[in-house]
Amino acid sequence: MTAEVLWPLLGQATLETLWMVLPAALVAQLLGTALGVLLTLWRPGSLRPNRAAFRLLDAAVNIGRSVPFIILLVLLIPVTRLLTGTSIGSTAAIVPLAVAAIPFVARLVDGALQEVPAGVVEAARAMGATTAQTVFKVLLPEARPAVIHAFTVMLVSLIGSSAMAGAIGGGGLGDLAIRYGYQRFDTGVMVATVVVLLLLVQGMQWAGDRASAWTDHR
Amino acid sequence: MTAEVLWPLLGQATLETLWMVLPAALVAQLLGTALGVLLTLWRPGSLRPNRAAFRLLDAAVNIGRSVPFIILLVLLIPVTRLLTGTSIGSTAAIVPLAVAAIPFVARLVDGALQEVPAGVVEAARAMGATTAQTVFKVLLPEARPAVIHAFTVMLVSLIGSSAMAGAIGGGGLGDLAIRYGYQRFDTGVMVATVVVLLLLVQGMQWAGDRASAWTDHR
Amino acid sequence: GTLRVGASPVPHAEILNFVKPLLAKQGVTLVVREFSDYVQPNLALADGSIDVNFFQHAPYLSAFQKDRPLGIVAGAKIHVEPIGVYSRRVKALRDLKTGATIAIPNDPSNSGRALKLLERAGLIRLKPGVTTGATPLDIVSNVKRLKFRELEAAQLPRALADVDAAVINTNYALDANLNPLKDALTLEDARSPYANLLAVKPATLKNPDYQKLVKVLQSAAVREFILNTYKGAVVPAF
Amino acid sequence: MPQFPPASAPPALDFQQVRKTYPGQPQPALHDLTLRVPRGSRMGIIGRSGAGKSTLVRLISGLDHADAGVLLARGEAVHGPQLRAHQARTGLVFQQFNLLAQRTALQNVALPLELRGVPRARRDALAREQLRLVGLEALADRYPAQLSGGQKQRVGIARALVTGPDLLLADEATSALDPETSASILTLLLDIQQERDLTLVIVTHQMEVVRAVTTHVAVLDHGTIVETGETGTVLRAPQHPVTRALLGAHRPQVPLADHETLRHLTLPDLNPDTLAALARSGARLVQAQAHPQGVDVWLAVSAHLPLRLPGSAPLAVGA
Amino acid sequence: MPQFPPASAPPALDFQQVRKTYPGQPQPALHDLTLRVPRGSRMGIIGRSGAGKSTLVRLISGLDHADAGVLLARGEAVHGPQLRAHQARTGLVFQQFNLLAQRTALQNVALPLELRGVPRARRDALAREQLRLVGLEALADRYPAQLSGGQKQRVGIARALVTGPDLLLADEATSALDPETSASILTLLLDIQQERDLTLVIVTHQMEVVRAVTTHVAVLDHGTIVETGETGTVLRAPQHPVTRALLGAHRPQVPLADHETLRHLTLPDLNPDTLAALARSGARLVQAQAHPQGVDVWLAVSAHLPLRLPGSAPLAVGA
Ligand SMILES: Nc1ncnc2c1ncn2[C@@H]1O[C@H](COP(=O)(O)OP(=O)(O)OP(=O)(O)O)[C@@H](O)[C@H]1O
Ligand SMILES: Nc1ncnc2c1ncn2[C@@H]1O[C@H](COP(=O)(O)OP(=O)(O)OP(=O)(O)O)[C@@H](O)[C@H]1O
Ligand code: MET
Ligand SMILES: [Mg+2]
Ligand SMILES: [Mg+2]
Repeated sequence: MTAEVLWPLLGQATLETLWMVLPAALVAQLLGTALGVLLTLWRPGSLRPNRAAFRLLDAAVNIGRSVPFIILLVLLIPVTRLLTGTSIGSTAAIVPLAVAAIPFVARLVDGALQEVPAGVVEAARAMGATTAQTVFKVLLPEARPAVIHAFTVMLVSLIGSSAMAGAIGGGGLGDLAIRYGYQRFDTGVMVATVVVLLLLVQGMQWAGDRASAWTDHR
Repeated sequence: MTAEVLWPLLGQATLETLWMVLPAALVAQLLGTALGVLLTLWRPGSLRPNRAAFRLLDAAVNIGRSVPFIILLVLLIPVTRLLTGTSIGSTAAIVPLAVAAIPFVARLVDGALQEVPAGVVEAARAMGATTAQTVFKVLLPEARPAVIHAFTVMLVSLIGSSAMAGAIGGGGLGDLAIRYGYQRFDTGVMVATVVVLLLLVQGMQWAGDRASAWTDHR
Repeated sequence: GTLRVGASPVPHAEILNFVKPLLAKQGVTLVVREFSDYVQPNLALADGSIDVNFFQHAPYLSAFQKDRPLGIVAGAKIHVEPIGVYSRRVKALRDLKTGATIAIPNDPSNSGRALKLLERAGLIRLKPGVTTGATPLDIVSNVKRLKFRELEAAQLPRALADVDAAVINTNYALDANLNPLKDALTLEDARSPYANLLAVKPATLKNPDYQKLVKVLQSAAVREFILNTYKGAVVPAF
Repeated sequence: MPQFPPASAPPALDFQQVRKTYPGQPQPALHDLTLRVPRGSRMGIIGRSGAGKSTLVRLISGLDHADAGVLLARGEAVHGPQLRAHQARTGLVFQQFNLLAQRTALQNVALPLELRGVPRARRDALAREQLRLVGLEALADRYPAQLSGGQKQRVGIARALVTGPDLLLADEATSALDPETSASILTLLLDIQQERDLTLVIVTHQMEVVRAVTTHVAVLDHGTIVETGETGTVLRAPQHPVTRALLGAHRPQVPLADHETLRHLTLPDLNPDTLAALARSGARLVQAQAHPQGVDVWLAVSAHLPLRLPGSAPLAVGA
Repeated sequence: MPQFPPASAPPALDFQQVRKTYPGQPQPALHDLTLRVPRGSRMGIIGRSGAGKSTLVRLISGLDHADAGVLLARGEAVHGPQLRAHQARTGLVFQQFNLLAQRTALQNVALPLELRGVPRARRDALAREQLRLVGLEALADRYPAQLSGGQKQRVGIARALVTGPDLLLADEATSALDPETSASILTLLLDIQQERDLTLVIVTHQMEVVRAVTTHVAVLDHGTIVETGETGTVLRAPQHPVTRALLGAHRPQVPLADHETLRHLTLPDLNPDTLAALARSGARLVQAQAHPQGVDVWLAVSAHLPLRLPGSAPLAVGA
């Protein structure tokens, strides 16, 4: 493939990837953090132990993580259509990508929150903080560097998953690499695409690491 | 599909999944932890700051995480053939699965190590601990619950990725769900497979959480 | 008017992009949507996200309709992508040893198609009545006790070194620098039932825009485009 | 065990037969613990390392639950629906500070106000003022990792005081402070207590602090109160061996002549008359410590000299 | 600034014009710091909260580097290839303990031995013995989260002592301990020092500890040494206002009559003669504290009474 054809293709695929991944990441981070917080709160021996609720949520998160992405994609079609008006294209891909990332974020955030020293949570409790205040004023802010790290990990993983959005015509860099590099044996396109992917990932990882370090005052 | 056909298929697929995922997970955990430790050690301002080495490793990890799995699979064929004698089948799938998981583990372990309180690392340094001793006697043991959590997250993610090993005839549960449930609309097989996947994931998550909690003495 | 067509990237989308300007002159705007999957384009067609899809052949469509009746019908046939058997270890199919391993595609359309080809070559016999969509489970006679490995179609050329023979779609064979005419041990013939077609909902058949699309796709210009571009890996079916 | 006279208002704190066992431990950390802290008193809790002092504080602040017995704060139970209101009126200085690492000193001190919904400008002003009182005005925007041990401890004190609690629990709140800073913090506490109706519970191993600040003292040992009473009474005539040991650790480390032994007594005063009598007795004075209830005196006496002092009844001789 | 006489062997520690500024801080935490710690001495470091004491300890233990100046331990630089050997011979008790949360008390104490490759059985035996010496034998298998503040501190002390260092840095190592336990730990340190050639650097804000334990004292203020010398000399005649303030914070908190003022002096002894003289002077004695170098005395004197005591030259009046 010649450069004149390749460049616009790469440009468009990059936009598609960003268009799919960034909104999905934001949504997943919000909802995944919420679920991660609930996992932490409900875990036996934690702030608001609730064995039944914990088991249910834990299982739900596991279901989310067990279903292969392509199947999730099909199962979600009604939801996707409801939310985006269509079941195909980059915009539609946002929904399954976000849904797949939510349980992943939930696990990572749950892990991050468990690293917050027990003493500061006790300090908040002794001040009479409500559970919501403990979460928003203490747990999440104190875990901020780890939560940002989790966000970065998820964002990069989403870029990986977004390659599969080609199945519903989502396009994007991963799909480009698969279509040309894998299916059509066009090593040039593959290498070019992987290089762009790498630059993207490198940039995101760098920004994530910086944000995590800058906001860490320990 | 009738139950008599389904059961053996499910049984075999489960074995294939375990056969692919478990060795890959072990290898990835070992090598990924090693890389995660190096990331932590070489990071500017850390124990053995080395900007050049850090950048190189950071980029390598990012490359590993940028390349779509299916392309990694192709790129690794020579290595896979070298290690397993063939490029197809469940055994061959272990290699790309492990390689894909290594940078993932590296990121998670890097994150986990950064949560170890600076004070205990200083305690080791003040005792004259070598870097290796600091890593093996202090950093890793103190981060143990978080590292186990990372292992669990990776293991479950690997089960997800292993669905794509169907591309090289690796089989497994994910591939079964995709081929029968997704491509042939056999909802029965799909549901059965996803249930088995869920049980597997549930079991692994449970074991991981237990191991993490049991070994945590904070 | 506007016609939204879902298509596989190669060759379908490329052919569609070739006719796009021709249709524009007739007042039809063609919107091409590429899918790298064989399930979604039918679902998208059924739910009205697209008006036409162009990626499958008749046996696939009928199998799909049987599994998942969506009220999709076959429209015009456009081209065939013949499939063939390749090997690095033997020069002819009869040289295959007992217990040899044959790699075949793992998707529902191509796996049955590959088995059919092997049946026609006399290597195996399939359950009577099974036409398309056959799986290795449908093999009733396998004298050489051949072993089958189902791989993703695009993976087959890459795995050629690890198996005794592989059934490979021509497009992948070409892209992997195999020459179907020289290297294939056997190749589907031109009368293949596996012609790729336009699929639509019944009402669309009477849509004048659709009819214009069919007319252009089955034109001499397209025939020439296909022959020149794909050099035998894709054969016009009109 | 001496009990304080019942006041008309309920006591600030009332422990009745409280027991607390940590999970997996064979011995309870607290048991048979009965104690009243009168409103407006300054209760010192002393005891050996591991006696259960911090555990006691944890129970009062609602961070842990008693396994048995009753614990009332201001007449109400320290759990259930009243807990949060109790906590909102209680300030707690942790032995290990427990500052939020991702908040500046100012933001740490402002946190309890933030939890009460005090608007930003006001809570910053209050927190800044409180930091000023503990001498950390200039370090308001530092993060805990950038503070020295004593500075962290003072942030913890400011955080406990900023909401104007009526009950302050201070778990070794001046242990990381130099004597000068420590004295100024204690003066601050006393000033605050003078201004409003504040009950102080001070866990400390600094006997000077007990003497200088507390009105009452309770001695914990192996999880139970072995002695309690007004500070003067307890210090003047400690009954329990542990109390004597804790106070007697102040036994001066001085070289003695062979014929000398060290004796401890408490005198009302060391005015010229008493000094003259001491001089006549032939004893050497090695340590004296005045406190509101009198003067603790350590003498080196020749074993063969009889010791008679004006106004000293049979001598209370320590350790 | 007084300097100790040069010994034949290099001093245990030698600071020359050391400066250390924390990143992003306008003021250095230490500057112009010159100090010698003679081998085998017991150096007390005192200073107000935030003066730079822990920073000094961090530099000695090689956890931070000086920005300028020279820091020698046993005559060798504290960085580069010698650093590890220096650290292996140096014990450090952290102000905030820094125990490993995932190791038991025993495993924490055994860690430095483990780093030296001492075989399992031997290091466990040594660690257990060390725990016994700090009174924690029974808690060997507890994790730090299951220990009280003072228990954690003692694990930290045991960990610093277990390798038999020839230099021990103790950063407020007894601050979380009750007086009795504290005294027994200090006795332990003195015993160890008697047995072998150990140099002690003790950061403390407990003036009793300075008095009872140290041979030398250095006073840090705002990052620099403002006074240093033998403990007796400094305590008897503190020169710098900060030293006086730190010592004078022991100024007794007693009610005074209107005409009275509090005066501080140090006497060689309070024998019957001195007591009689005091009695004659008409002063009231409110505090006296004997130490190896004499007795610190606080008197309440009537402003209009002239104060003359035998053997007291012009009075060194504190605060
Ligand atoms: N989480 C825990 N699990 C088990 N035992 C504990 C726990 N916390 C404290 N203990 C034990 O309970 C006893 C009382 O501890 P506490 O912290 O109340 O002592 P303390 O009087 O505050 O001591 P210190 O003066 O050393 O701070 C100690 O023996 C301690 O080892
Ligand atoms: N990491 C840091 N970043 C910035 N400033 C710091 C840092 N650590 C300490 N400081 C500052 O340096 C000064 C000296 O701190 P240091 O910890 O040495 O005091 P200290 O004498 O040990 O006090 P304390 O008796 O309270 O423990 C203090 O003003 C402190 O705020
Ligand atoms: N283009 C494919 C072929 O001709 C069609 C497969 S049917 C989904 O092989
Ligand atoms: Mg305590
Ligand atoms: Mg300090």
